[in-house]
Amino acid sequence: MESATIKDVVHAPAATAVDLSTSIGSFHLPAPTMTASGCAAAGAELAPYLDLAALGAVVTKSVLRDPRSGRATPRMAETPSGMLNSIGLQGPGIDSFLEHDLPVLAEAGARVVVSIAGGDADEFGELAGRLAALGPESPVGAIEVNISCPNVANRGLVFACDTGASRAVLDAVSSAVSSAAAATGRPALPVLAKLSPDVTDLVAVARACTDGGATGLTAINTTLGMVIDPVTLRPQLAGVTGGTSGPAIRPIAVRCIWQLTAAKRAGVLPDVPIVGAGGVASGADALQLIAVGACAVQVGTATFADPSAPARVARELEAELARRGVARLADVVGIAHEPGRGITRSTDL
Amino acid sequence: MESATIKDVVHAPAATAVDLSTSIGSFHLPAPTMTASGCAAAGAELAPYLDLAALGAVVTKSVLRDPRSGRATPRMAETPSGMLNSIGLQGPGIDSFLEHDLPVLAEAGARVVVSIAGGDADEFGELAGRLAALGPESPVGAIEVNISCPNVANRGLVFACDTGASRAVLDAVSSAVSSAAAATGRPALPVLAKLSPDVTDLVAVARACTDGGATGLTAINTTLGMVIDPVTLRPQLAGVTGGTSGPAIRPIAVRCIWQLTAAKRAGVLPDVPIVGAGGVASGADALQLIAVGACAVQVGTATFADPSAPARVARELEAELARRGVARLADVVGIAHEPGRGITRSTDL
Amino acid sequence: MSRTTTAPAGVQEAAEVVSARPVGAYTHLVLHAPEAARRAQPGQFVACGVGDSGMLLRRSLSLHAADPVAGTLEVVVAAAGPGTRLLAAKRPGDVVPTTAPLGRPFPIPEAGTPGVVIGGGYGAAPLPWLARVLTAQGSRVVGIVGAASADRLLGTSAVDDATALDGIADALVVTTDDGSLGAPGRVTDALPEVLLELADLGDPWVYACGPMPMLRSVHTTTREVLGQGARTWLAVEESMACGVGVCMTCVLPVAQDDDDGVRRTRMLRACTAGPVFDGDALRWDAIGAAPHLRGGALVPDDAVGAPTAMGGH
Amino acid sequence: MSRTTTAPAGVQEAAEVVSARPVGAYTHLVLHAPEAARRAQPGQFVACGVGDSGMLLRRSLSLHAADPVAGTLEVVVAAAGPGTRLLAAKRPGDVVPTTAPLGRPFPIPEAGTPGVVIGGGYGAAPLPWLARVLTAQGSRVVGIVGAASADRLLGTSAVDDATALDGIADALVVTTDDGSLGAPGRVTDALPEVLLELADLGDPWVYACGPMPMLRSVHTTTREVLGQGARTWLAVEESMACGVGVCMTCVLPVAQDDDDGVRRTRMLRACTAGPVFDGDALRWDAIGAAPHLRGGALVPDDAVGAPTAMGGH
Ligand SMILES: Cc1cc2nc3c(=O)[nH]c(=O)nc-3n(C[C@H](O)[C@H](O)[C@H](O)COP(=O)(O)OP(=O)(O)OC[C@H]3O[C@@H](n4cnc5c(N)ncnc54)[C@H](O)[C@@H]3O)c2cc1C
Ligand SMILES: Cc1cc2nc3c(=O)[nH]c(=O)nc-3n(C[C@H](O)[C@H](O)[C@H](O)COP(=O)(O)OP(=O)(O)OC[C@H]3O[C@@H](n4cnc5c(N)ncnc54)[C@H](O)[C@@H]3O)c2cc1C
Ligand SMILES: Cc1cc2nc3c(=O)[nH]c(=O)nc-3n(C[C@H](O)[C@H](O)[C@H](O)COP(=O)(O)O)c2cc1C
Ligand SMILES: Cc1cc2nc3c(=O)[nH]c(=O)nc-3n(C[C@H](O)[C@H](O)[C@H](O)COP(=O)(O)O)c2cc1C
Ligand code: FES
Ligand code: FES
Repeated sequence: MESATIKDVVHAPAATAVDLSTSIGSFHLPAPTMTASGCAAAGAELAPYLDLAALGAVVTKSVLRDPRSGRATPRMAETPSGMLNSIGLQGPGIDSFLEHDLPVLAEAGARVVVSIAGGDADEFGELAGRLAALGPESPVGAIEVNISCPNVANRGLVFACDTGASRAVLDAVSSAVSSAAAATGRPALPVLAKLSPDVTDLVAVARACTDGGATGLTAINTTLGMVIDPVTLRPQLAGVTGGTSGPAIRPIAVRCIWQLTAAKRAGVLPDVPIVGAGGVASGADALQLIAVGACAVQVGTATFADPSAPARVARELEAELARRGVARLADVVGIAHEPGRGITRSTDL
Repeated sequence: MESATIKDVVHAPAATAVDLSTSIGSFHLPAPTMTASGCAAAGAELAPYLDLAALGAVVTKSVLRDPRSGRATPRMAETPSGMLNSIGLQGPGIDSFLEHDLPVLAEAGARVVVSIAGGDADEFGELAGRLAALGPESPVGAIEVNISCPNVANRGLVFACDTGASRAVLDAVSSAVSSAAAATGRPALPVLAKLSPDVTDLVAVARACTDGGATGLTAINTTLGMVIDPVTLRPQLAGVTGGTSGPAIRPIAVRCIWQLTAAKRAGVLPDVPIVGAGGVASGADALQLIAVGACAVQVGTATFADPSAPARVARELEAELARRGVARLADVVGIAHEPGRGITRSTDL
Repeated sequence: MSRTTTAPAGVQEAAEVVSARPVGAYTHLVLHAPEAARRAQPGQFVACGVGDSGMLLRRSLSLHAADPVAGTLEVVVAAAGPGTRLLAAKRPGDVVPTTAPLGRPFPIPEAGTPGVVIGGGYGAAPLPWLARVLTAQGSRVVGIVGAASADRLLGTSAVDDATALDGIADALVVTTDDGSLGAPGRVTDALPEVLLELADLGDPWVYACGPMPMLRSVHTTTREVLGQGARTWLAVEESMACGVGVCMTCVLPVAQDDDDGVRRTRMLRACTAGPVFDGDALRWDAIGAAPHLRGGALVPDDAVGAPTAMGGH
Repeated sequence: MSRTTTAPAGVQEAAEVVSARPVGAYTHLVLHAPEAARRAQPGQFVACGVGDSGMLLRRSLSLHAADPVAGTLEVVVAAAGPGTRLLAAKRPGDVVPTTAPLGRPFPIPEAGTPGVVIGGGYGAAPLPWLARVLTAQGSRVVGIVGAASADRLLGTSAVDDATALDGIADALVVTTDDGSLGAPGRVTDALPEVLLELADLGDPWVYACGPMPMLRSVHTTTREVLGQGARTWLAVEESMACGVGVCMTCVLPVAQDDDDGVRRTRMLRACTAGPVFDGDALRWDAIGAAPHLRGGALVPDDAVGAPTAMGGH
């Protein structure tokens, strides 16, 4: 019944454009939405549907050292309000990526986060070194480290499930990035560690990553799931299990970002930026992830149904904030943690 | 294009009723579907909508030693293809349960699995002892140990997230059950440990439970999630986080049961029965959980939309099996693990 | 309290939409659910599935009317969120899965007891049926319906004849916050005068449906004006996952005298112990006490099994 | 191969359903999507949202026709699973979110090259449009449509005039597995005779749409009958999450000559490199090779970046 009232949040006349800019360390973004790794291929495929240069950033499919065929098919299964995928990191390898894909993104004026993956810490380090060595004219603004991929040395257990392995990968990446920075005199590329929700203690893994030199966190990657084919009664995916994504996992993403932000506020984690991902399909969804602490948001699975989604979500987010009289995105990052600062309405006489 | 062919599975003429009976140790069930703990209150509430005696079992809301008010409200939030709940184990305590609720279930002819919860191992042990001491005329056929509840001694961390804590709880329960069996000369009540999916290594927790004396496993409890209220931008649930349930988490449940069964087949876990739970709303859903290794299935959230769901799912499951010419439920338990034994259709000329 | 603690159980029916028409800002639906129509009483509700969507849970709607002969239930839906939006868009021929009638109906006083029926917004939906039952047994009934603005009103012929209290209640007062129809102000502004008038005929029973702040205000006003000389029966709208008593999401703190004569507060299920509660039994100190929880209720410290300062839950 | 590797991009439109009518076991839908209608060519497809449901992903449907003047796309939907069931139930006035036209169209040979167009079940949907393009440039075109039984046939006037090849193709053969309409047997039973007849006019181009086993059989039969003296263009139906080339779910193993002249196999996206592939390029040894994966394809050991025996992925 009562209308919304806002306390303590900087007000703007409703018509004023909202300041949606954000940053991840030295990487400044005019808008807070990105594509999600593996949900936009190399990025160029989306150009017919949105302005790549207007996105916060394009996050590439995870790049490996060598070309990779990926897995057999079927690679996907639809699930209630979500899907499973089991692609197996198909890609052309770093050489081809740098030669063919990155120039197209540069040409389009996109800011780029390159996601990297590897079978051991050395491969991660090598890839990071290649990216960090790119010239200042390169569109690469940050590296995202996909630690949710199998560790060859440890029975294929994913790095992200083990604090030691996660730390080793981040150590390798951050030292490669630092050496390149030292060599060139340019600031070091920000390094985002992308976390898996499939762990008992997310904060411990995040801490291992920041201890290893991650300057930011991306949360979350997919959660492990499985579907049985109704005809064969065998796993529907050729890869047996797959990653669950889409709105079905949004409550898990919101919870994970909440936990990480709470740990930062408690001093248990350093105060690094968090990029949110998981089930975002609208501006209202993005606002949930931002309210619990994300300073930018990736749009993954929603892109499959609506290839313009990463751009649309930013527009809708702007409208959500304008409607609430919020002048700057930064004012609502983490607001869910602040009793009394939130946007409240009285519920009783 | 080609019609389904079945290999290696015992055939039955389509019209013959399928043998749906199953057992959990000494506990024999005429039908493989149960209610899920917390989704059927004490059970009697469903009597107007289904025949309690025809269900495999009624699983009670987790019972504690003392009466408990539960949490403030809101206690639920709807999520895409799922929901969050944060009830806080509201209940009248074991005395009232034994005095008022259990006799009603006995009267209705129901088989009962009593779910128990506690703040420390002693409370679990005491509750198990009370139940194990009931006479042979009691409808209680098994105990389900809800280890996904907060451990008072360990900052409220749930037992299920820690192998040591899980084992301690199961030790207390199984020794109480064994003492009662020794005292009465009756067989010991089967003890199901109910697992949380929110762990890095599910098999390790399961193993801790069987080491502690669990004679069966229930998988899965809810997965921790969170929703932000669009108006207040604060957590929508009074309890801040809540458990995610419903079809959204079914891929996670299928994966967890697959992992447990694979571990049994690999000899890493003892060969104990697994009761499946998570997102089952139809017979086809139940069949997925059974194919990966569940010998019985609990129907939780689906009951909220359709209070007859636990009975309906059994009927639909029977039809699914009859359609495939399967004579006995037992023939398809775990079939997804058996290359060549599954029901296949040729996909190519 | 002398009332039984469990509600009569509902029945599940796949109800065909017989008609759907706009009524002010709302949609009036007629559903074919013959068994429920036979059993229903005023104050009960129906849990409706919203159809093929990612929304699993049923939506609870007060019964506006039930016709045992035609086998129909009537409801008035406000398109509040995504689920009620789908329900409000149903067309004749669509099928809505229903469980009904649910909850405990309005208690009916001794013949002749005067009554006030008060509705806020679509909360007026069950009032004409209730008023008819009361007047049929010789009670004088005054209606008060209010809303923020004229388009959110229900229960007056100024909006729609078929759902109006006019001609059923002996008198009807209409209020709007913005004065766009009827008297400017809230339903509780009109209540004292009505209470004083009716008190001459006996201790009135006051029935109210609407948002919790309005129910609180109805209770407070009634007590202020008539002291203990009246009863209030308030139909609450708690967020419900199941509607049939199995999920424990819809609770609110209610004080009741136990068999041992001691008054104790418990978190009771609004779907089975309610939705109609005695206004004196609701723990107003805990309901809506935390603004960030919106309509939520806290657990009073003295409630049975309340969390203790030392650990607890 | 000389064809470009990326498909022309589609456009997103909220398409109103102009008409919906049953055609045999299928539903023929006309969608108002003017920009897509302007751009579309035969062999391309449209990705359709199924509406408010727990199903996020679009469903891919071959374009049966596109009318740039009316601004409409036409499709024929088989209600195979839950999503296509919702699409097949759309009524005029409903809005379907679309992205179209997607994929690479059927390549068109030199004028006069004879053609065979073959459809299995609803796979016949794009053939009349293709046949019209071919005959318009002077090619002789023979159609073959088949299905398990008469009710699953499409493309013959025995089922429906508006979607038929009769009068467009120069000749039409109809087969059903059960003999309920046309010649008993499979489309490939009729193929050798057609190929031999057309070979007199030049090396025929064979176009086929339908389930993978049929496509394989069309390719094998063509090679058996005419050796290398024919080309096959096969429109595959891989399970697609996005349809626009961003998800990598729709891949299948395809061998192509690289710039260095070496033939290499890669897992190519059916949505952007296809859905129409040269039958000689598909790695039939790996497609459908694992029965428990149903239509799935394995990664050939010699594919670029294939998993190695030692670890790998
Ligand atoms: C006993 C009772 C009678 C009611 N009578 C009517 C009526 O006659 N007409 C009418 O328009 N509305 C009525 N309501 C309110 C109606 O149930 C809610 O507006 C509706 O459930 C909200 O669903 P939504 O999809 O619009 O919103 P959402 O916010 O998407 O709902 C999400 C979930 O929360 C639950 N929920 C949210 N708000 C409420 C609420 N106020 N009450 C119960 N559940 C809620 C929903 O059932 C759903 O499970 C009644 C509610 C109750 C409890
Ligand atoms: C290029 C192309 C053209 C097609 N043309 C037609 C047509 O003209 N008429 C027609 O009726 N059908 C056509 N199909 C098949 C149609 O897309 C599938 O039957 C449909 O997607 C299955 O959806 P469902 O909801 O019925 O089944 P579900 O099994 O519920 O589908 C689940 C998911 O898998 C995907 N999927 C499942 N099977 C297929 C499949 N065969 N192809 C692509 N995605 C699949 C769905 O898109 C969805 O994302 C075409 C497919 C492709 C790839
Ligand atoms: C088809 C698909 C492929 C993906 N590939 C990658 C990948 O290569 N690297 C990675 O870090 N995450 C990958 N992801 C995870 C997404 O980037 C994202 O973290 C996850 O899907 C949750 O977001 P969403 O719900 O918006 O999709 C992939 C997801 C999907 C659906
Ligand atoms: C409202 C609600 C209350 C629950 N309470 C309990 C409980 O008391 N004890 C328990 O072990 N599990 C509890 N659960 C978990 C369920 O028993 C079940 O494991 C879970 O919901 C997954 O199954 P579903 O998707 O079929 O609901 C509860 C679930 C819900 C939705
Ligand atoms: S709504 Fe489930 S107990 Fe009341
Ligand atoms: S369907 Fe997504 S890449 Fe082809």
